[in-house]
Amino acid sequence: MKRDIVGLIYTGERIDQLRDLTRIRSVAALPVLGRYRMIDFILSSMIHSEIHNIGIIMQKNYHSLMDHLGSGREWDLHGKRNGMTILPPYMSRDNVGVYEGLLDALRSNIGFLRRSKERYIAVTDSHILFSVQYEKMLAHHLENGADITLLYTKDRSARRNGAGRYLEVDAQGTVHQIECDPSIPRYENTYMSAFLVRRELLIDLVDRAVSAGYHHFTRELLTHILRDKSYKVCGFECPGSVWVMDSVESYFKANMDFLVAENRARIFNPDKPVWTKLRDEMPTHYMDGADVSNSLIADGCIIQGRVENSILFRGVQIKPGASVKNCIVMQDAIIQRNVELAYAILDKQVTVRENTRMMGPAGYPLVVPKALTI
Amino acid sequence: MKRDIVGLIYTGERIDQLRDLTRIRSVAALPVLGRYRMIDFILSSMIHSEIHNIGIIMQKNYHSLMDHLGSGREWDLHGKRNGMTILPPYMSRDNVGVYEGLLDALRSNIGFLRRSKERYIAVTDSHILFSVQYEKMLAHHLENGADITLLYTKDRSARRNGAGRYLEVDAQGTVHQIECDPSIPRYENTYMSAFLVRRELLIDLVDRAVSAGYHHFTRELLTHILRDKSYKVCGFECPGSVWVMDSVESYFKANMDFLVAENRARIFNPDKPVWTKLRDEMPTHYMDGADVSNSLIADGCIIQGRVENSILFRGVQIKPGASVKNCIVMQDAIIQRNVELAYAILDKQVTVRENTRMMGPAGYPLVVPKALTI
Amino acid sequence: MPRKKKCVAMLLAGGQGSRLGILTRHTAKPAIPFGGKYRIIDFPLSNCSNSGIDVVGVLTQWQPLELNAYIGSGSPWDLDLSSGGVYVLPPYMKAGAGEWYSGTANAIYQNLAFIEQFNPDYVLILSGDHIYKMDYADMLAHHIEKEAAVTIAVRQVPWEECSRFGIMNTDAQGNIIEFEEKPANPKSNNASMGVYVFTWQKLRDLLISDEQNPDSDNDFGKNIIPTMLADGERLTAYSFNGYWKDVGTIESLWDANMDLLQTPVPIDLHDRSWRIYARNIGMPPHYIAPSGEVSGSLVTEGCVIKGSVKGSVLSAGVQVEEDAQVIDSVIMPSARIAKGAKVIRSIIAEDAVIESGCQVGEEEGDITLIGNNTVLKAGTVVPAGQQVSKEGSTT
Amino acid sequence: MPRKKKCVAMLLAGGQGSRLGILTRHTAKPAIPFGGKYRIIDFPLSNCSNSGIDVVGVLTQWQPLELNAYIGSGSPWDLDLSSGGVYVLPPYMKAGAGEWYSGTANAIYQNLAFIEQFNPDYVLILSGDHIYKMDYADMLAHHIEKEAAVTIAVRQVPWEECSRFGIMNTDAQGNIIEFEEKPANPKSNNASMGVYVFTWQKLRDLLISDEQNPDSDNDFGKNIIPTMLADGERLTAYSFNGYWKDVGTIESLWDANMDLLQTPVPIDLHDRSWRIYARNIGMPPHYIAPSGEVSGSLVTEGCVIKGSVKGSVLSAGVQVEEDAQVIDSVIMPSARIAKGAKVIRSIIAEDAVIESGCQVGEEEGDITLIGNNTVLKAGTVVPAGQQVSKEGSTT
Repeated sequence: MKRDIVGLIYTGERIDQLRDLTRIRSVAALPVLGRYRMIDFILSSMIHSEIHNIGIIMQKNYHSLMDHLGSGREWDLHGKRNGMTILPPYMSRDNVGVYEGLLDALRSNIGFLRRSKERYIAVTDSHILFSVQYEKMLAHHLENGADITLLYTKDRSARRNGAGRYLEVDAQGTVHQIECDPSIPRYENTYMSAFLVRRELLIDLVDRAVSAGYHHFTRELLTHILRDKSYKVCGFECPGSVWVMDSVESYFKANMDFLVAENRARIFNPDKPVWTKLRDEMPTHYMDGADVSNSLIADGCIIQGRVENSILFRGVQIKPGASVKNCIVMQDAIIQRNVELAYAILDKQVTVRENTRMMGPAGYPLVVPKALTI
Repeated sequence: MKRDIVGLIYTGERIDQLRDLTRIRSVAALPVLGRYRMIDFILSSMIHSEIHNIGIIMQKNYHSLMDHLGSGREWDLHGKRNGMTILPPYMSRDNVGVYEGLLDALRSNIGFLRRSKERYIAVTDSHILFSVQYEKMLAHHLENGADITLLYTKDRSARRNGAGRYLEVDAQGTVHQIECDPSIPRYENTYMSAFLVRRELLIDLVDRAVSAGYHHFTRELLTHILRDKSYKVCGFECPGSVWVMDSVESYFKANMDFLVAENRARIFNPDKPVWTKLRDEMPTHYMDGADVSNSLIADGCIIQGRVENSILFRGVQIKPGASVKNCIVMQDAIIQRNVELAYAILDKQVTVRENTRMMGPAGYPLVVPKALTI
Repeated sequence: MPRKKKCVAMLLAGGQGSRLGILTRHTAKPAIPFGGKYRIIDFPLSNCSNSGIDVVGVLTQWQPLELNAYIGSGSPWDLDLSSGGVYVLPPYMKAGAGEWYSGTANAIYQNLAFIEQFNPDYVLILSGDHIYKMDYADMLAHHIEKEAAVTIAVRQVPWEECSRFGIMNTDAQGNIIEFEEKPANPKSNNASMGVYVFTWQKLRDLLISDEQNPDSDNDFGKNIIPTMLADGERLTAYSFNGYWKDVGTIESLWDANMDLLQTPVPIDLHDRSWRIYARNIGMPPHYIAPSGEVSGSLVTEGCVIKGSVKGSVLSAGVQVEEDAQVIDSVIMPSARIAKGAKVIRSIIAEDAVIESGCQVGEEEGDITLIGNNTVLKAGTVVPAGQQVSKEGSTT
Repeated sequence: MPRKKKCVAMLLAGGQGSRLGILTRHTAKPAIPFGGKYRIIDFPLSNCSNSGIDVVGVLTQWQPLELNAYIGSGSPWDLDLSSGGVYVLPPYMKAGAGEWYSGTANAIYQNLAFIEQFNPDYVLILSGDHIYKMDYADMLAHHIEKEAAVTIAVRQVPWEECSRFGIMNTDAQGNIIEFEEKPANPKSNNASMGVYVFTWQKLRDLLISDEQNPDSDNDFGKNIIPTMLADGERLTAYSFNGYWKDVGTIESLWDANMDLLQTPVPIDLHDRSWRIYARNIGMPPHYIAPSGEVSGSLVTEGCVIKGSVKGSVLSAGVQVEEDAQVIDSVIMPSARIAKGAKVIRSIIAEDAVIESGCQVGEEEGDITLIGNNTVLKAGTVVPAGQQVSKEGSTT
């Protein structure tokens, strides 16, 4: 009940390897797991940690994200005192426009930081799917007398050669080193681009880093702090698995992971629902001829064909004789008769004409951009 | 109850003569009459005409407007089916960025026009304070078999030499001519930059005008239509008075007009409240020594001095011995002891130090920008 | 705060609905799950919202708790408004005394002050036990055009069923000239749907004088409408031809669910121009396991299907385990059908557990019903038409 | 839908509040206007919202209509939530029968099922007739730290007033060792504020057993707390030192309004860190005419002041006409004081009209009260302490 943390979500990441999936939307608005957007998991985690004042920093292509969030009502974030604050770019003359990095974004939105009343702030990117209890992270922060607490994971699936940030954390939980984009990571702790800090301290840090000419929070500011040991930086391990969405391949694999019950149980806790924008769809209709196996199916679909090892978003239609295997099919797609699809990701509102056959190589799925008819 | 009209509010006007008042905000967010912003009157008129789907086109400096509108809850515009849609610039790659005129803005937001379901659309600027019943405007539109109906006023206070648009309207209500920025207007009907049209027709018009290279709705597109008589254009007279906010002087005069009961009655109908963002202020406290005359006072003020012929916004403090005459004092201003002010407009959060004297010439008030201490 | 409204809707959410047996023992009828994602009350509430009627009073005195929680602030139906919205209205104490609602008209009478707050021109009276999509705005326009005192929605029913309904006999202009309650020998087959538009001033006066009549049952069908006919008021009929189904009995509730599986479907819930809204429960998409088999069925969020589902309607969070069979049945939220259990032509209510090897229902005969939170021990056999609740079983 | 909550608040909005005379004849006490912009219930609701408690049940059976309309979807207090919010809970029918709330504990007992929906660890019990600002989260933290079964908020009152209160005698650790209801010879001056935090499982069991005791009044003060003391449960006192004022009588209601005019003010409603929220009525700023004179007063939206106002609290939409005088009075929403009328030491209720030349109240003696919607004919003189309603006058 005690509301001590303000949340801040940065949605300005540019991840070229997500190709057409993020050309028209920010990663935060990337559709995942049949009915969600990436930001739903971050918002829901925050809400379940009693964080009710959340700022969302927008960069470009943020229409779908704004449309998704609406008035914030689905997350009970439409209050006048607390709630969701959309922080779009280009809003005032102080605003620098395109952010080179998180630090720029923080500087442009320093007013939000100042106006908030909470003592602590949790800042996170939006390209990692995870579930954390921020109140536990805060407890850890306080117990360790930390100035800054970084969230990290030991999940090996988050490691990348030549990319990512890795932390050297000692037995006491203190962070000593941060590696940026190493060709082979030395440390087993992958930094999750999320941290917790006293709000006033963050304001100070941003002010000073900007005068030093920095743009990047981790690469420049954090590295600098660790080097001169000016603050106590601790690490908090995110329990369980995390899913990093940094390429079409990792996006595909992450979604497919959720066909396994244990992975669903890691993220979907019946007592802590993941909220998302509603569509008021009716249940999915399995007509005669439907043959579905090992698949996650959202509401509003009409299924007359075969679906295997796949994820169908809301309102997808599978016509008789069609076969969809190892696919992710986003909302309102229409798969006409006798289509055969495998290893494909269909963005929203794609129509696949009768008798079409399309198969990607396993592990390197094809992407069909939004609203295309093929 | 029948909801046939979608509303579209353009807030991109640039009016240099409003000087510092609109440097940091759009005209739509201009504070007026003690507790409102210009857009409140437009939104409330629309709501009382059963228009519940309203798009708001933002241009630059729209932070204060977004902050004011919030989730739309104060106007009951937070629904999932109906409600308020914020249309900020730079949202997608189709977006042209800075709008040269309304036509550009319409083109960039053609998606909103297409997605709406209502048969008619009411489009309006945001720099005129007026009250109209759009359902009557629609009835007039239908009775006259009009393709486009323009809203105009005969209020002489809206006329400007060398500026504005004026309509030649015949006895049947048909518009034949439109004058743009005439040195002396020939016609007595001032066009109010608001019109009603079939939504599908507007989409067509915008599509075609853009291919013709037009940027300006009135000056180019409307003039062209009237010239070649391709559509039936009618006029609908806005009943009563209107207040055009196109300079500091007209802004000042408009506010002062509302010290007259008859003008208040023209805009404030107890059955049709004007909704605005709430501040949850307590009532204004008149302490001993308060001496207030012919003034409009919002809630949350603490008054210990003299106030005459003035308008105080929410949370203003007038300290003992201070005297405020013929002033507009926006929210949270603090007027310290023994200050003497006349003919001044104080923007939000201005502090006037003890013993300061400041007097503008009557009719040409001084403007003190936001958050200044003088 | 309340503002003048053209039309206010009053929904008679009713009494105990005992024809639904153990289903309504702990749940008000309007809160009963329907069609996998909905509750019965979603239909009239969504109809109101889609018709642009934004004040709805829900009159209830039986188990309002779940209904209260379900309606909440009214946001699922866009009815969380400052200038209106949805209000749950149980009876209340006045000047030291209070009384329960004695009849449909009395329920409205007891809430005169509620209605007066909105100073409406018209009042729409609805009942809460039918599945249908209807544009009340169109009915209201009809009422205004006809300058009627009351407009009654009517629907043609099969002649042999007339004796179950209030039958409206009209003249050529559509004016109602006679009303017969459940006639043995009907003169027409226009049945009242229990949906009325009243001119408020007329209704107000009628309710006040009806209340003063000690012989009245204070009921719309029995008292108010006959009085209006006798007084020579203008009563018009508004013909409705769409899908309309009573869900007041176990059989009809099961039937209406099964209707959603027909092709073509008699009531299209995919229709985006007239959505039926429902409160969302925040569950992930449903999962069909490799061993799962689903056909001719509706399945929704949170379900996990490892067995076989045929011709059935499954609500949120239902689990069908390996080798379980669900056939021609309605499974309500979070019920679990354990390994090897077989459910046929049955309704399994919320949170019930059918343990492994149970046999519920039969291919022929009446619908079988397992009540809320009932745990059916492994191997139990429940024959057709039986009802089992956690308190025990009845037939 | 309901979700597990750490703490749920139950607000006893109570019965008729007859000590407020004609003010509560048509209005529930919590809906009575206070301080120009508020209703009494705004204080506990805002306290809940500011304390982060987002489920509030409002238990009422007397005139709930205005309260219902006032609370609406709960949005003024940020309580229009899907996962919680504010619920008005009148008594309801169960299994064919229904009963009114017989006591404070019975009111909670009748809503056990409501509370259980949220599976709370703690329940906060509030009453709806005090003006105060209090952080219930702090009290809850105290309760958790002390591992108490119940924590009772207490406040020191003047010794001579102890006989009007329930007095809590504590040991050095702050544990309550004795409870005296309205003692003639009090041992301490710690009065119970009627604000309790209970560990839910304890309270639940107590309510169930109290209900089975036919001799019990089912009241917290008379039955539940004494039983807990007798059972040796841990009861702790939570000391509150802020402003706290009962507004259960005409005098105290007037008094509490006047408190807002003091310097320094004993309860600061300008405080932005602890706002008191209220439903807004959408009126323009108030207007002071050249002939108007206002000092030592609170004036709010929609007022038009052409006469003289001194030492008074004016609610929204009040009109004071030329040469009218309002002195040391409380004027409730939309009342009109016509030309030349004089109102002194009085409460003028909502929508009342004091016609020209009337004299209401006197400089000395009891507070005079003019009821809702009452029109006082021109020239009427109403002496001190009299109450005039539209139905007639009483003293």
